[in-house]
Amino acid sequence: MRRDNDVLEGMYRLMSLTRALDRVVGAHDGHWHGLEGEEAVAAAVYYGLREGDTVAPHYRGAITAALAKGADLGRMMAGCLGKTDAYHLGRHRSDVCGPPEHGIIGLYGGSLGPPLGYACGAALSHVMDGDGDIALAVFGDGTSSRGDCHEAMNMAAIKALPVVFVCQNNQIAISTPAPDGNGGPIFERARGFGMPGARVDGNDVLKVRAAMDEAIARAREGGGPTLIEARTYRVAGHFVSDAEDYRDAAEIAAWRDRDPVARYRAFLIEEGVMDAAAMDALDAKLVAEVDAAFTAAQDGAVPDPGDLMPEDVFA
Amino acid sequence: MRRDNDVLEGMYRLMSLTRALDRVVGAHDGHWHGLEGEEAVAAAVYYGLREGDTVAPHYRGAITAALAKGADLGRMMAGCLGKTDAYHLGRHRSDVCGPPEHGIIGLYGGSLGPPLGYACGAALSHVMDGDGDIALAVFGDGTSSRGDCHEAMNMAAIKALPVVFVCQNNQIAISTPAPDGNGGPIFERARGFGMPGARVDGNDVLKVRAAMDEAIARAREGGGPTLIEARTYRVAGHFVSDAEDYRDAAEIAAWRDRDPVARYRAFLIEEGVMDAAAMDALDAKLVAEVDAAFTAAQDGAVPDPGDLMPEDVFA
Amino acid sequence: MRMTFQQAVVAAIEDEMEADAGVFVMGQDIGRFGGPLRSNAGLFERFGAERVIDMPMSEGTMAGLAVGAALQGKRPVLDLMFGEFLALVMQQFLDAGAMHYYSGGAARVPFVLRVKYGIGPFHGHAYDHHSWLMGVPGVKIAAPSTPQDAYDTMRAAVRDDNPVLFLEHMALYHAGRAEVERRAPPLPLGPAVRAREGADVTVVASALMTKRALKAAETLDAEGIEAEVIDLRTIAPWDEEAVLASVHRTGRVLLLSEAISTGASINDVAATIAEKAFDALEAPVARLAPPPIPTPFARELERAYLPDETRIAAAARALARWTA
Amino acid sequence: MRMTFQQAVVAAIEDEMEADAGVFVMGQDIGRFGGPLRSNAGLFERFGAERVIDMPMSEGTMAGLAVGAALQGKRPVLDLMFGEFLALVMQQFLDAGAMHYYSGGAARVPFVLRVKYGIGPFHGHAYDHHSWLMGVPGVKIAAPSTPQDAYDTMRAAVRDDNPVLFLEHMALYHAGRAEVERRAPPLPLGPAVRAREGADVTVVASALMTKRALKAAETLDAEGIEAEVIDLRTIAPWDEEAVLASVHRTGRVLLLSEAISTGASINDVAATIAEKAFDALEAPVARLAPPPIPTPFARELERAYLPDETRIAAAARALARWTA
Ligand SMILES: Cc1ncc(C[n+]2csc(CCOP(=O)(O)OP(=O)(O)O)c2C)c(N)n1
Ligand SMILES: Cc1ncc(C[n+]2csc(CCOP(=O)(O)OP(=O)(O)O)c2C)c(N)n1
Ligand SMILES: [Mg+2]
Ligand SMILES: [Mg+2]
Repeated sequence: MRRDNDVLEGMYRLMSLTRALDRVVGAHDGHWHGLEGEEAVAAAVYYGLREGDTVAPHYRGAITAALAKGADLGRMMAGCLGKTDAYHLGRHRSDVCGPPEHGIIGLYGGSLGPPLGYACGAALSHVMDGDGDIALAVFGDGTSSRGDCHEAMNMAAIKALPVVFVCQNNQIAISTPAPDGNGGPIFERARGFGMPGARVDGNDVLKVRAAMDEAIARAREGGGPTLIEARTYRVAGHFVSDAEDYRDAAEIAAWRDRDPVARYRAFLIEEGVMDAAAMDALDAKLVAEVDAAFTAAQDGAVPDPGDLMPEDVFA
Repeated sequence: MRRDNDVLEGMYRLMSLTRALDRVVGAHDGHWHGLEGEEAVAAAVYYGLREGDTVAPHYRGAITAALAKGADLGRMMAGCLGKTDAYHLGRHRSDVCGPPEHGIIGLYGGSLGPPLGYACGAALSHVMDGDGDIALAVFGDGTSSRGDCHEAMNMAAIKALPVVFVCQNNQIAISTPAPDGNGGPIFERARGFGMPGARVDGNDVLKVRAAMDEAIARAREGGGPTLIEARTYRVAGHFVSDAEDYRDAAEIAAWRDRDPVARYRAFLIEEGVMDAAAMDALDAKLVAEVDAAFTAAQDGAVPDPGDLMPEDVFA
Repeated sequence: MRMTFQQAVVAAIEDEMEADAGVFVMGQDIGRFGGPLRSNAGLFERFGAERVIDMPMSEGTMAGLAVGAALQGKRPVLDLMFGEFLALVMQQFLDAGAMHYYSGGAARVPFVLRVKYGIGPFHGHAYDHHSWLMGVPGVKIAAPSTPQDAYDTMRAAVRDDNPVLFLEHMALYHAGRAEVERRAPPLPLGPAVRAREGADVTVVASALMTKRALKAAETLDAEGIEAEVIDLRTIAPWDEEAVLASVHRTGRVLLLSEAISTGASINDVAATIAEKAFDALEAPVARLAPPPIPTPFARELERAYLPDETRIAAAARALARWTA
Repeated sequence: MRMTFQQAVVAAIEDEMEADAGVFVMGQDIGRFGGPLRSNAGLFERFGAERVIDMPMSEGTMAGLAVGAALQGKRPVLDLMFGEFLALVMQQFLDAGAMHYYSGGAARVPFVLRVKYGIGPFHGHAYDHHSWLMGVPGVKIAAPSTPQDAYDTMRAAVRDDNPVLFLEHMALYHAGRAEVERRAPPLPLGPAVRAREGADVTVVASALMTKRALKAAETLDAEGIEAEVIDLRTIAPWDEEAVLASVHRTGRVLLLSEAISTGASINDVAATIAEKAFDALEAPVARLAPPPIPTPFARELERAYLPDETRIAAAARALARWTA
């Protein structure tokens, strides 16, 4: 990858922001799906998209995607708490569903899988408009067992749609180890659909970014879809209140030692892009920002029963 | 393949029977989905199964599968016409749905795809019973674009289920050429699910049979599933009354010249297994049998309105 | 111009494609093949492969693709082939129906899903599952009964900013021509029409059932029973005002369904009448629907299964004569 | 023994697994993890990986696998996690429901599909789509309201030779213990119970709505209004006799639903009452259900969305006092 300090710093900011979200929201919500250990994937995948690009993010990391696409932090926090200031007005949750006005296609139901099809549709629309924009479809190793996932990849390949498929393979789905959910290597499926596929080290933000750059360029130039499998590890539980009695503590510890944030920090220091103090300051600033936004959201107005408004159901 | 004249003759009989069905039923039913050009796949795949084996056949060729598994010709013909003598009592159609009492899992709805999952369930049951029986799941190139297809293969691979998946790739789905339905080579998908996959010449009954023998043996021995893609060609229209203005006549003619029945006849003569006269006699006998069965079915009793019997819906 | 129902549907789509470059059609075998039962005949020749897009057999993703394109401002019209394939796209419909509301109004999903259904000459794929969508907020269901209505309703459906299920009955599809005026939609989705006026009994119907109800009404007319036929046209949201007004006029109501009664969309109509027009009712709310069995295959069973003119007339007659 | 609803369901499955080697359970995260909300707690430790089978995220194929195994004589119990995933297995249910009838009786599909649903402490995946299956012939739907009922109904469901959707309400799941007798099923699926007797108004409910109806009935009792609560237990096929008998006793009926009313399973009950108990009705058939919006997220909206004791009591009160 051509060295570009803006990109390098931007990705660090997104990693740090993601970690701040985990810390702040996770402390308040037992149902928060943390991203600890997977920050490199989120940062590399969602950083630097064009305004017109469309993203159907994986639910784990969906807020990072929304913020990377320009969504307002305060309104996203309000959306975690079901407040009226939220994009969704408290009707729906922002932790899995970002604002469509920022090109995010969220989970509108609880089923994982269908958003991959929505990403294909957005991509087709971009082709029709000839705007060079692309669609991103991100999903977990568990989600990759859904038929939606295969149909969407096959569809994108046949129609040469500008979609970048990213499997955020954190090696587990709730308690199911990836090998119990997938018969073979996920990136190998690309071949069966006739598209390029690659596996990258998901704990190395630069490797993920390099793969993304290549895939995005191909998509923008009309070269069709790509599948990137970013192999990482879910260091946290499935959600905050997960008892996690199904996993080996030693394995978790080993992966905690491979922390992608620490690894990237070392790289940035070594390359002289940012120094430790600057990064610490940024970290602290982001935690403070997220904290302030979350606190403000907590104090925000709650919907009142009269706000059910069935008259809003139809456009 | 070890030469076994019973098998060779049995497969010829099934091919000839399939062609006889096409001729007789096709002459009466504009909605009949013919198998012309694909007889080698049906004969090789459905011949010689054990009584306990379960088959979820492709809809095109489903009667061949049922007859190969011991279903009664007369009742199958009655089922094409909705007569009371049918296994289904006229409630459902036998051209796409064989009798469960012979281990056939048919199409109970009109959607292609779900039967692959049913085959997995039958296979799991065979494993639980330790009976060494297997399940066969056969589907078209078009059907292979359904998510069901992928989910089922992945599931069978993960659970090492004794399922043989056969893609009866006749290179078209109604009017859609296979490359417009599948982004990559279908057999290559096996790799992504971690199972063996192979493509064979579907117009060569012996090649298909050899692949089946290997796959079936592996399944019976606990070696898990296999995907076989048998490449053939739909010489006939999608159904009898198909106007077929979407295909090149020269292409059809070229494939008609590669007729699998003629090719197999030449082989059997050359090898001295059967002579032309014997095969002609068998052909004539089978046409006469099917014709007689069909005529008898036409004369059979029709359900009367009192036969709707909602009390039969629950077991 | 005289057109069949099928031609009227295609003409409406053609006129909307002409009027709005964002409208495109997609589905299996809709290109050169023209669509099953000629459901898209001529569109490929006229608009080409970029706006008449052939699809692989991936129903969920087809529907998903339509939703994704609609979110970007396009107006996809997806021919799903047959109504029974609704079972394969329910999640996409749930999501699509929720998007506008959940997003606080930011998302719009102008997407028409076409399905052929019903017992008819095609003799297959008759299943009618539209009633499932009655439980899905944000989705509209249209079920026209005549060529003109098919034309008008399809144009309104394409212009609607919500996901719309558009039902095309296979027994109406090629069943004769009628005069069709190629006009801008005179009505949005929603309003019912009084297909026939009558003072004695109200019959609520849609699609093929409307046609049969009108025939039954002629029979009854000869007997001195005046049946009023309300053609719903839009099944969701259905026209409560028109139905209740008719029940207030007649005091007696028969609801027709091609889906089995236990889960039928007309049950909401029945329940609403029993709730809101109770005072006006002079007789039980009557339903006529197939028995609770899977759609049967034999022609004889099909005939016994579906409400026909004779049974509709009998039910309406009994209702008109009903006394406590 | 005192058990929660969740424990009672697991105990019933455990006892059926003990009694019949053909019974097995499957689903995502049901092994060592114990199932979401502990829905299978202890089964893996007791029966091992061969009869407690963890599944990948492939809902359609999971359901398909269950159907295929059931056809071979096994009795699979599939934990689908959440009711909203019904959208992903509708085709399998359609097929399963048709198999016995279509095959002339040769096929049987003894398959239990478990789903958690409902607004409750879990605060997610609340969607309630069971009503869709009212239109699918051959399928049963069970919705118990107490731990004992959950135990009895689950055992009956496992023994039933038909596909059964088994609803587990998340607001009842861990909501206190009650005495549960581990007994052979006293009733097959089907019969309703009169959870409370009363002469003035009938309230038809199931699951959480039964619990709330019983509380509302206490409030009304203090006001001198006697509400009779019919707990359906089985939603399909529902107990027509019990409901009509109650309506004949009271002349007034309120139907409760957690699904929006337009497509709700209670609509068949409402329509049947308006049809078959018309003479007995002294007031409109009343329904209480959420407004037609997607299930909302904010706790305040959730509370406003679902019928609660206050609104149930108000609706029953208005009905009891209704005069033409
Ligand atoms: C279709 C569907 N099935 C099951 C679930 C329940 N569920 C929620 S998260 C999850 C695990 C997802 O695993 P993966 O895709 O690997 O994402 P991860 O949680 O590891 O980030 C499951 C099974 C769901 N939401 N949707
Ligand atoms: C899920 C589903 N989608 C569409 C159809 C309509 N349909 C019936 S046959 C057919 C073509 C099937 O193609 P293929 O699987 O290649 O089988 P072939 O007809 O070539 O034998 C289609 C699309 C269907 N029956 N089920
Ligand atoms: Mg994962
Ligand atoms: Mg084919």
